[in-house]
Amino acid sequence: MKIVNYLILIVFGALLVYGSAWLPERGNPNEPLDRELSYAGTPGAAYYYIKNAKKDAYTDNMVTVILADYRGYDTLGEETVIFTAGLCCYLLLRQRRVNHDKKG
Amino acid sequence: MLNYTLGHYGYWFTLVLMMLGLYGMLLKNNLVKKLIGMTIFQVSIILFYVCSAVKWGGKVPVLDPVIGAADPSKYINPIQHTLMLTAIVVGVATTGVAFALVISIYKRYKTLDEVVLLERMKNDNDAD
Amino acid sequence: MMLINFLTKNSPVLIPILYLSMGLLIPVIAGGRRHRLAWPTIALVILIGLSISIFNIFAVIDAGKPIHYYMGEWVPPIGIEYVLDHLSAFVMFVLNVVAFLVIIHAKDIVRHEMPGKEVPYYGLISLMLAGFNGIVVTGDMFNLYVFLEICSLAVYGLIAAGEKKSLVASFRYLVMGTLGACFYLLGVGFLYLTAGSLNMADMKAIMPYIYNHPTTIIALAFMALGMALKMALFPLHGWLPDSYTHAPSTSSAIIAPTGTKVGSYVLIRILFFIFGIKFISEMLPVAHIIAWMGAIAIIYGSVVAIAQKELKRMLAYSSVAQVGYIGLGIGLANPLGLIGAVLHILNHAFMKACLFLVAGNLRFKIGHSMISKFNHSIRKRMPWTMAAFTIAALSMVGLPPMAGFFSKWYLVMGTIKNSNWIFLAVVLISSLLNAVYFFRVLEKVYMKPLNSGSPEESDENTKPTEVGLQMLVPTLVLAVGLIVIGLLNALIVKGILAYIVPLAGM
Amino acid sequence: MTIPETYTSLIPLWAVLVSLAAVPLILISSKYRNLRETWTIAASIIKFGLVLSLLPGALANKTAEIKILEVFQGVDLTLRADPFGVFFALIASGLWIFTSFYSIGYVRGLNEHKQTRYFASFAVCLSATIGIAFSANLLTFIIFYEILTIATYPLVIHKETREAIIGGRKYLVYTLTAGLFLIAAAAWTYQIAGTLDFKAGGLFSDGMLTAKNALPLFLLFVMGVGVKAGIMPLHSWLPTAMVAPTPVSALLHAVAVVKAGVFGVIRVVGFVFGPYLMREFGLNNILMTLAGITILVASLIAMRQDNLKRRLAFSTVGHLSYVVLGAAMLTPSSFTGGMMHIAFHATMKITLFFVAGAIYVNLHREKVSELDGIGKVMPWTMGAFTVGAIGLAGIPPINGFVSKWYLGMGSVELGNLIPLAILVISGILNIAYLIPISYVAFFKKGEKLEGKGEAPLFMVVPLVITAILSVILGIFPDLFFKFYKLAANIAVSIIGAN
Amino acid sequence: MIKRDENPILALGGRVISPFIMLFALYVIFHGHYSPGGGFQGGTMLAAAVLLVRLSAGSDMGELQFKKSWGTYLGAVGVLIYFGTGLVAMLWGGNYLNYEYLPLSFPANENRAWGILSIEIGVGLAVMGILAAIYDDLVEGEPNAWNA
Repeated sequence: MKIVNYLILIVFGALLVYGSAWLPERGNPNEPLDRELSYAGTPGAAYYYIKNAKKDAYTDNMVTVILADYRGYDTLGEETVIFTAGLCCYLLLRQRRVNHDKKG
Repeated sequence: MLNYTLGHYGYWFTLVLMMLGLYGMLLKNNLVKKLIGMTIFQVSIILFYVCSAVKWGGKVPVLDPVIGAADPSKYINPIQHTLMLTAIVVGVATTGVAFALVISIYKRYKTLDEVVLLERMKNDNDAD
Repeated sequence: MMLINFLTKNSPVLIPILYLSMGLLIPVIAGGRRHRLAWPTIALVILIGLSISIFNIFAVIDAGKPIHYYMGEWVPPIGIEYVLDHLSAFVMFVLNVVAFLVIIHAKDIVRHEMPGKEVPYYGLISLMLAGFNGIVVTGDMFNLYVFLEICSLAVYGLIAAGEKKSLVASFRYLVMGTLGACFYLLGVGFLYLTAGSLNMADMKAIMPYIYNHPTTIIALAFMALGMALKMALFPLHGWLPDSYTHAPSTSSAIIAPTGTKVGSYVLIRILFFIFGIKFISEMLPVAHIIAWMGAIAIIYGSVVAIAQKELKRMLAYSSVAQVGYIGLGIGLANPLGLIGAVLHILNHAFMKACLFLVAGNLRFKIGHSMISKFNHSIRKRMPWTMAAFTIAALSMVGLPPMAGFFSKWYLVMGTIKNSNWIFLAVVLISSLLNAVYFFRVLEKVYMKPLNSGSPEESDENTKPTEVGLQMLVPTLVLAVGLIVIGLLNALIVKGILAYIVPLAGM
Repeated sequence: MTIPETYTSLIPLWAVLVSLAAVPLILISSKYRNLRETWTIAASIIKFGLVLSLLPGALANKTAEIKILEVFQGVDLTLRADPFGVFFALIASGLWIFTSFYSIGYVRGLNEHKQTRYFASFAVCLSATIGIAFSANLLTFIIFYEILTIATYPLVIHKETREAIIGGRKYLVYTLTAGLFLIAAAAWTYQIAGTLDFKAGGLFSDGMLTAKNALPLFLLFVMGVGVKAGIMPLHSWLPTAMVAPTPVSALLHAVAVVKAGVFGVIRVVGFVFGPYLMREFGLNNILMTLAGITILVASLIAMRQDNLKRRLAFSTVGHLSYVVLGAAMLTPSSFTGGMMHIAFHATMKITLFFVAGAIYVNLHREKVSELDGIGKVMPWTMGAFTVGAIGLAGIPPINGFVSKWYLGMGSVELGNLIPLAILVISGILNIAYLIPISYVAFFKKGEKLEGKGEAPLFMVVPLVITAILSVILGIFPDLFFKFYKLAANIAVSIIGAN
Repeated sequence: MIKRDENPILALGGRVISPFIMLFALYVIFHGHYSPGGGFQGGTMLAAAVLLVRLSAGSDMGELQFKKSWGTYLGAVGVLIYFGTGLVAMLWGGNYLNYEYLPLSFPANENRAWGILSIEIGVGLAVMGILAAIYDDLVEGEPNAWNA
């Protein structure tokens, strides 16, 4: 079993190295993820965000704008994720808290 | 070649981290060590995203009145940061649930070592 | 009228945010000593969700083309979009109808198995459904990851609430599931760095330009791997049997039909709607690999299921086999196979829900579900439950006119169309194996034990002690639904599934 | 013959549904035996009447058809009462009436357990059989075929002894496998031909089949329908399934199930492949060889069986292959003979099974070696047995002679006398393993028979009637059900089609 | 958990520092528009402030600051603020989460700014409440934990 796990590990590493060798260069502003238009001519998201964040949402911090507005639905989703975690702990660990519930 | 190295060394570090995390997940017997491996794996992916956001000479993605928004290449890519804020919280939540499980497992079986755990689970008279 | 306008405008987003908000509200509404309110709330909510999903199906059929919904009116790839096409509407309907029936069934059994835990339990169920529906309807790869995590976390909790061993099972599932989700995220990262977009349709458009790029292949490998983990395709199924066996009856009854199905749905999305059929057959033969894994899973799951002594564990292994059917259908990568796979998503959801509800009834009334302890007194005590079990079992074996036959029929047609005789043989043999392990149970239940001579023995506890109507009706509805689906399958295929094929680019 | 024409009518649907509708009634009234049996009888008589009402249309080559709903793109769940279907449905539903009466006598004579389940499954089996007879395309055929398989299972294991369960498992494995082969064959046919509708003379149009895929497809079909038809390598479930109660063996293993198998063979030969393709690819020789071997080997095995019902079972195997042989010879007379043999063998063999059951109920004897002298106490029963035995041997004036005659003529038409030889030899073998029974029954001295009388009336009357029926049909084969005319029409419609 | 006995310095220090951490957390939340920061960061710091008192001064002291039973409710309220903002936008005729349609009398982009602010507050509350609740659940029933 150990052997299998080691094999999985090695294969995984080989895949990663192979894939990362062809990744776009970091720091080069002309890579596809920073371009104004993608290959297919659709607008590049990052470019658009940097250009229009202030104009759209009257806010300097682009990350905030993306987080809360452009991709706000993701944020709602992971609010729910952490709430789910809370409920899981509630379900797993909490004994009856009737007395607290009376208070709170 | 130098450019290539400069452009990729960040990835390589994250790859090493990923291997470490996966090693912990696959080959450790202790449940908590498994969890540590899991967390390392998640964090390494987060780093992988974030380190791909850099632009040489770019600023943090907060609008600087001096520079203005005319030239996006002056700011580093904000998307990865946003995504990873989400991913961080997801990782935190997963870890929380995992520790809840580990704690209740420990309360029930008084061990965290997988081998011992399997031994003690044999005594359970669950449907099986 | 205004309501109709509101619905037509926002129909795609309504179901996820409904479940999402109710997952938050149930602990507030039913907190403390008001915990009796939890069940009515969740039942009402899922009823609303079900009706909206039916509305969605008709909306899509009317539109005849995918309905796009832009979050915050940011046109993708700037913003996140929801896509309601025939496939997603169909799968959403399946999820909601099964969830509704199971929840109706759940009331007493949850109170009986988890006293005092109803509130977080039903809250988690609502959140899980939010996650499932969000995954199904989203058109954005990262958003999919977020909702994947929502439903995964909820499922870990739901499983861990079960009997003793459920904790360890749930922990294993958590590690494997997180691994799968991380693989998916990594794949998305590679794809994003290569193409610079996160939107599925956008990615489909960009795909020709990055066709030969090695990172694209790696991305596909990682995403498919992650999803195979989530849907428990053969070598990666290790987490499934324990989880389904030790989980509470309601959890396994609601997760077994929906969880793996959502995984396979996402696999369909990735393979056909992001990378496209050309890529997955030329650059990296993912389709072929998945088909083979599915074939092996069918045989393996069925054979192991024969050896099981416990009903729920047997059903879990048969789930592995059934997921294999779906994988096989996807991997065939031809219209018939795809239709067969999607139809099997519906059929298997109904069958497995029905069977797990039967197991729940048995545990509720008899206190165990060990096959070795079954005898014909069970039939005398719970005739209707056993009737439902019989129908579902025959459907699993794939006997007409039950539903199971027709998805199998489509798969057979698909294999023959690819003239792949091995897969044909696998599909045919598997239904024999299913027959073996289901008739093993049926014989025990319907016949008096061989050694006991007189027919009058064991008249202790042979008076009918059938479960209450609230638990009986959903079981029977699912059983009858199997026959109805089987007879109307052509209607379903013509009305909905036929539109999927062109969408998938076949 | 007149031009075939089709008209829509609900009668086939009702004919299928009537016994299905009887099932809930039977289940409800499980407490009151008489009421329960009334439902069975009523259903059987109504069913027979409905089928009979289709006979004139079939004779005038008018086909009643009803499309129920679409189950697959371009394939409807369709019931079509074409002459062949009516022919088969007549036999099945007609003999169900006798069997119902007989069953009542049987189960009450032995006061069997779970009689309700017994009668309910029986009714389902009948509707499945009629469905098979009236199914207009392969998919419908498969659906009813599988339903028949499952509905028969409770009857086979009815005794719930160990051997019953073993037999039931064997039966399930064989028939389910057959169903799977049939499914594969049908799917492949659809891929090739794009349709599944039965068509006299074959549903493949020219050039669809090539030598490459014709043989495997045909073998799939043979394995699919051949199991129920008891073709030799695939027959071994049939004797094992004889643990079932005698009425079940009588109807299902002399009429419904196995005849559904040979019915399927003829459907495949005449309505899927068609004589032309059969000859072109030499498939008929394969089938003929299989059938010939089956006939001879089965008769030889039958001689060595001491259990009466097992002996009859093997004789059934042999006689089923008469039909297959007739289909394989692909000449008008052989087809006619084969189809008539479906009907005539049914009447004769059901008589023999009834007799076996009567002996079992009356004297609790199953072994051939125990039958000495019982003819004196049960004259009617053994008389009927003798009639059936003579008929199976193919001696006039019993109807077995007629069908065998046409088969022989077919082999002459074919210009190939081997089938004729096979028929003659098997006739002799039939004499050898059946006539001695009636001999010892009548002319040997039996022991422990004092005080024993005739079997209950419920059982004697049906078996005498069936025996008389076989005699009448032997003298006037075309008397009231026009079996000969129907068979000839069908044969012409198949062979004459090209 | 390791057995410890009451340590006045720790307890006092924690109780003194905690409010200032909260103050800074609020700054981080509300200033997230103009500088790195925002809901998560602020919410995490709020939770840290709460947990600091829990850890240093014991759970019963923590109860005085932030009741155990509040956590889940606060989390629900926080997420519901977020959810409600989107819902109001939807009911006022926009798509879900389209803050332009919030019933405020500002130009569109300022509307969006206010919407962002409200959901950042919601996120902060949610993170704070849930993290506190998770902590309470994790230490619940620990033999020597400081939850009295």
